[in-house]
Amino acid sequence: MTIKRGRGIASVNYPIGMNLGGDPSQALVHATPSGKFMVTLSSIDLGQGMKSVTRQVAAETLGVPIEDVYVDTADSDTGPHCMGSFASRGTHRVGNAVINAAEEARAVLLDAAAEKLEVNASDLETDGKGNIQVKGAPSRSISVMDASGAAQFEQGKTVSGRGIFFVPRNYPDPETGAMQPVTCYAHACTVVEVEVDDETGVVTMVSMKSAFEIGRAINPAMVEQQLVGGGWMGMSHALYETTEPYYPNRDHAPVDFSSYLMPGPGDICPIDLVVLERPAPDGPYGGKGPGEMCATPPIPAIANAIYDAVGVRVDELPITPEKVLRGIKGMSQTH
Amino acid sequence: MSQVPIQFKLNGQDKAEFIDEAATLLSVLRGKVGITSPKAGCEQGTCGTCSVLIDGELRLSCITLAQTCAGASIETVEGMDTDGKLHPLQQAFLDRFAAQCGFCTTGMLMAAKALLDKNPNPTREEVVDAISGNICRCTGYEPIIEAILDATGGSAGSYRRA
Amino acid sequence: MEFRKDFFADERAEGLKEVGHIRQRQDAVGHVTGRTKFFDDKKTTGLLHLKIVRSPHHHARIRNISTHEAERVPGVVRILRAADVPENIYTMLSLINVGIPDEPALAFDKVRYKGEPIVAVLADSPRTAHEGADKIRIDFEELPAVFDVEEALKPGAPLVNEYHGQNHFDYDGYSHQKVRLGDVERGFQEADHIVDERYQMSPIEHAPTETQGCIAVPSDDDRIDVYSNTQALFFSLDLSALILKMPSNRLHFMGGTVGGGFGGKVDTLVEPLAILGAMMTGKAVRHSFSRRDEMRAGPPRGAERIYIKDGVMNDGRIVARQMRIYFDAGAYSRLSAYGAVKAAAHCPGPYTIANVYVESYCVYTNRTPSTAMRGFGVTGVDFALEVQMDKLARTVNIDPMEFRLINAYRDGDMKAHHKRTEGAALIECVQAVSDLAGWQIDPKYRSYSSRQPGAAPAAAPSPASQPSASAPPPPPPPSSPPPGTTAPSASSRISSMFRRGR
Amino acid sequence: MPLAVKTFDQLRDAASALGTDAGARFLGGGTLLMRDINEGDISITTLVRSTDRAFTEIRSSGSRITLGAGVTMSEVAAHPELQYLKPVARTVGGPAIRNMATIGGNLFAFSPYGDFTVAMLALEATVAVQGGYSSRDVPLEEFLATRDRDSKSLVTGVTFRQPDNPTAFHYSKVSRTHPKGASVLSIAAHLPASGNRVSSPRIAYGAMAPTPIRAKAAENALNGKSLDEAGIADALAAATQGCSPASDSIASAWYRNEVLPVYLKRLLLGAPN
Repeated sequence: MTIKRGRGIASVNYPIGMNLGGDPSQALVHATPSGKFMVTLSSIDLGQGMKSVTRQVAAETLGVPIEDVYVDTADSDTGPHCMGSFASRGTHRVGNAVINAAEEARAVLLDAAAEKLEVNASDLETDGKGNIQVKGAPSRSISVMDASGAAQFEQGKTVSGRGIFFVPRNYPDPETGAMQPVTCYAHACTVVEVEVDDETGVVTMVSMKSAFEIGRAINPAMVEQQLVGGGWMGMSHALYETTEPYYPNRDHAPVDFSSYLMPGPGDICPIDLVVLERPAPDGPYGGKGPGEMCATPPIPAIANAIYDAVGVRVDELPITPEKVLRGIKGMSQTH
Repeated sequence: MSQVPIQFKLNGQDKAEFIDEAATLLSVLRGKVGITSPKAGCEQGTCGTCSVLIDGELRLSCITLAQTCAGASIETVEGMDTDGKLHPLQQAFLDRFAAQCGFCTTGMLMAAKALLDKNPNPTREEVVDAISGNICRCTGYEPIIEAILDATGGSAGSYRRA
Repeated sequence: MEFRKDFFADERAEGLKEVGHIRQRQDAVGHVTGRTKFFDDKKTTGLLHLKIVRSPHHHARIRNISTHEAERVPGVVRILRAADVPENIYTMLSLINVGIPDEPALAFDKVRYKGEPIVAVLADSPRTAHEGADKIRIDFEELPAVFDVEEALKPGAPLVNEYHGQNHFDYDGYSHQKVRLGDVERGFQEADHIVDERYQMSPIEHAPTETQGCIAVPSDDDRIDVYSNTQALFFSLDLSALILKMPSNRLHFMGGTVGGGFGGKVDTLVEPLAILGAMMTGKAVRHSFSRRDEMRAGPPRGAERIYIKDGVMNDGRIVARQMRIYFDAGAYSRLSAYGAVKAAAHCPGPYTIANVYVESYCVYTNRTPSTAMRGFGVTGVDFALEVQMDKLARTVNIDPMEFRLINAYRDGDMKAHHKRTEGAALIECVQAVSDLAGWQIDPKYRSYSSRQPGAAPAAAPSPASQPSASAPPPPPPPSSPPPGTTAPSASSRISSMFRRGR
Repeated sequence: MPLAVKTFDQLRDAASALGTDAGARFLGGGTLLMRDINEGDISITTLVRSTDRAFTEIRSSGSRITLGAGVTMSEVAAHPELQYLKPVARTVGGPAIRNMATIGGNLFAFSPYGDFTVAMLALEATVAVQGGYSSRDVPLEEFLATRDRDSKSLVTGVTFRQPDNPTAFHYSKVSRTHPKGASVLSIAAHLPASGNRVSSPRIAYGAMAPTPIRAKAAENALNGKSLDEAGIADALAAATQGCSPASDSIASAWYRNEVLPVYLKRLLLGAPN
């Protein structure tokens, strides 16, 4: 038996938002009389952190601490339209809609504060801690709570805002394919190391090292959640997963988590990550969205690492021990 | 379906219910008692989202006949925090960002608690084994493993990402 | 995880107070205490359970459906058939005007895949629903089936979907979406080597730990409340209203807290029948995929077959790339017609190649209809492309990492879909990984930048292509102020960043 | 019709109830049966269970030991006399499944499951079967050959002679996923030594046939040989004789046949340790 080691690389980009655009998302923001903010959406949190990313973006734009903002989402009676959580569009589309709405609400808030402080609203700034102050003279300030209360109980203003973000739909030229798929791309490069057992074809992950350019990491911990989980899913896709083990034949299909194979906690490898930020001009604070992209580069990188280890090309996913072993034995890949 | 009486302890409190004689523990907890932390992820015994502790042992409530739990002490995540203070495992899951969609989280916590209640200082390998019946599709497992090791106060055998 | 702040530092505003900082998730405490409410955690009384009777055949004509025996099973409340669905034939992307109605909510004249829904049984318990389903009698006449995308496109192949009249989606009169840049044949003639390969991606399962499901409840304002784990709230609401031919404001959808999706919960497969059942019975109806349903009848990520033929020079430049992509949609379009265009738009990857020729097909077969999944339209293409890149690098004996840097796209480069590259950062990602993994590259590649013109030639324009691409303009200068100037305040800086270029 | 539950103090009464009710199934750990019910198997109309203590007891007498059919994998793994079986019990599911899955249920698990039964086969266990009010002991091999035809009998326990030297027992399970996973294949071997030769070895496979099987050709080829490259060569050559593995989502028949000798070799050469 020989355990052979190999390394492989892949580099990719990823389009942000629905292909060809035409996928709006909206947001509403309003303040309570005591200066706390609600963001109302119909976007979906399926674990990627929609509620939390939009909360953070709203707090930044409003200029208040994150504790003063909550996101209420996905009640069709109250939340304005969102196209949905897919196509790496959440951070980009919904984040922008939230910025729009929060800017509008902030403008009312600053107007109210300006009236109380008897200055121009353009001379005011928020300190991010719940206060509005005169630029260069922080002692002249009013709390967000007092400004919001004044707006609603003294000035008769609604401290609220509406936002929408929309990339207009475009259509590909049927002859040339000329089109505008998206407005920005994220980027990634992954290097993996594997070990291959040359008697059984079994592939063991040794390491995964990746760089991701994602515009702006709105919340680094949540970015890391995506990148680590996506790395695992990429490895799973490369080596394990199929609903049709004998494709295109439909027999022997898995029906549960024992027969549908995904790597367990004993199959994982260290994942090292580097994040680069080249802000997207139209991204919320430059943000793009790493959630889908990160599951992709491990797949070809693993395939390339296996070739590097044992000289076998498996061009059909998943790369099972059987396919590797057939390659080692110089046999064809078909069943 | 005929009804049978059953008494058991749920998170330290006595419970008495009339249940369908063939009901699963999962359906009794969710439908009868209003305990929703155990989830019906597969109802096949292959995903671990319905995990609970019965007399301190990790079990899958979706394939447990409820009436076999007569007289037993059942623990769910609802009973983990005390007086508003999170259990160290819950806190570690927060600190390590070990939950994404949250659907597997409660089962993972039960599996982890079953381990730590008996083995307060597990190795990484023991942690990996303890959660091996619980599927997570979001995290890649590493944050969960690290959270459980953190809750022990040690980090034996752990590798850390840069 | 570490940040490489040295890259693109002059394009970024720093000093943000919330963005860029680690903050606990709003939903995290709910997740670790079990308080998070998923759709199935909604307390309901008098709940009915919906069980689908599915096709046991890959392709068959339905001769007769008998529900009489099932209706007499104690506990069975109502049986739904195709005739009960007001607008039974629909297509998932009708809301964005992609495709034609091609799929029944409940099959009636024929079935086109194993697992296709035919009848829905509503009963007072899961067991009685199963008992009712067991008593449904359906006579089938089996038809020849086709499972392979290329077989399906051959003359004489069994016709999968009569609504299309052919086994492929129609793109403006073509069997596929085209992308054309330059002259790929001329590129092949110039090339030192040709590498022509075939790649196959398997269908896979989204496998969220929470299966697709919903509960529809008649509400106190004479509407239907729908607790759903859809990934797209209004998409599912509007599609349900369309299928049920009802005003959309009679539906009240609530969701947003979903136990994983990965694309599979975009397809609105449970809500319409649950709502219909709730309207017809006046009772709450739960319609949730079993795990077996999720694995077999629920849509997978589709299989893709991809052919790539490349022309490469000894110095490592790729001069021509021809790709043929087959998306296996299964029996119905769902989102695949869109996905095939997205795949075409993604070609030829993040590289600058002067001559590109792409054909991307959406093909119907007698398989479970496929749908979007994490990386839809991209993952399969990138698998094929990046393995191909490795083969090319080895063909010309250049280090695979350096090979990517040679061909990486840069700002201003013409893409195959006739738009200039903006915001490229592939080179920097490769450089960062070189550092991280200790993978040595020649020092000259260290000076490469996405913001400087590269050695790769501009695309030779084909007569039809525009705009003219004979000489790419220099990339725009960095639009941020040079280091050392006073940065504007965070909020104003962000506004300008947001509005730039609009 | 609704699902009923009948509970009996005595195993023989439970067995009798099974024999008279076509829709009755015996509920042990529930890992197979409760799943079938959840998935809509309406042919099951009665769950029969027993609170008989004999069902969950481990009794040893001299070198022989009897495991009640209701003994769980976790109980085997924790039992001081059964530490050589701990590695086997620990490969059955995750911790929750091991707390529920029973010895008896494992005898009925369909391929590629049933790894504990592979170990029992290598130890030449007998199965106590209660049919109505009569009970009999059946060699495990015979039981496996007929189990699918006899759904009305109740397995009450398994009995086997414990190895004189527990280190002579070896087990290897190959799975695609770790630490939990269904078998590509599993191998259990009892390799008693006589001097530096193997004497009357017993080898059993899981997932290499519709039920766990004994590898008799390999056993014969190994008998009297030493556990080194030369000594095991004939056994490896005969390793797949009698195998008829299935192709499933875990592995193909081709792959199982191809790697069985590889893993058998690794097990046998690791054996002296």
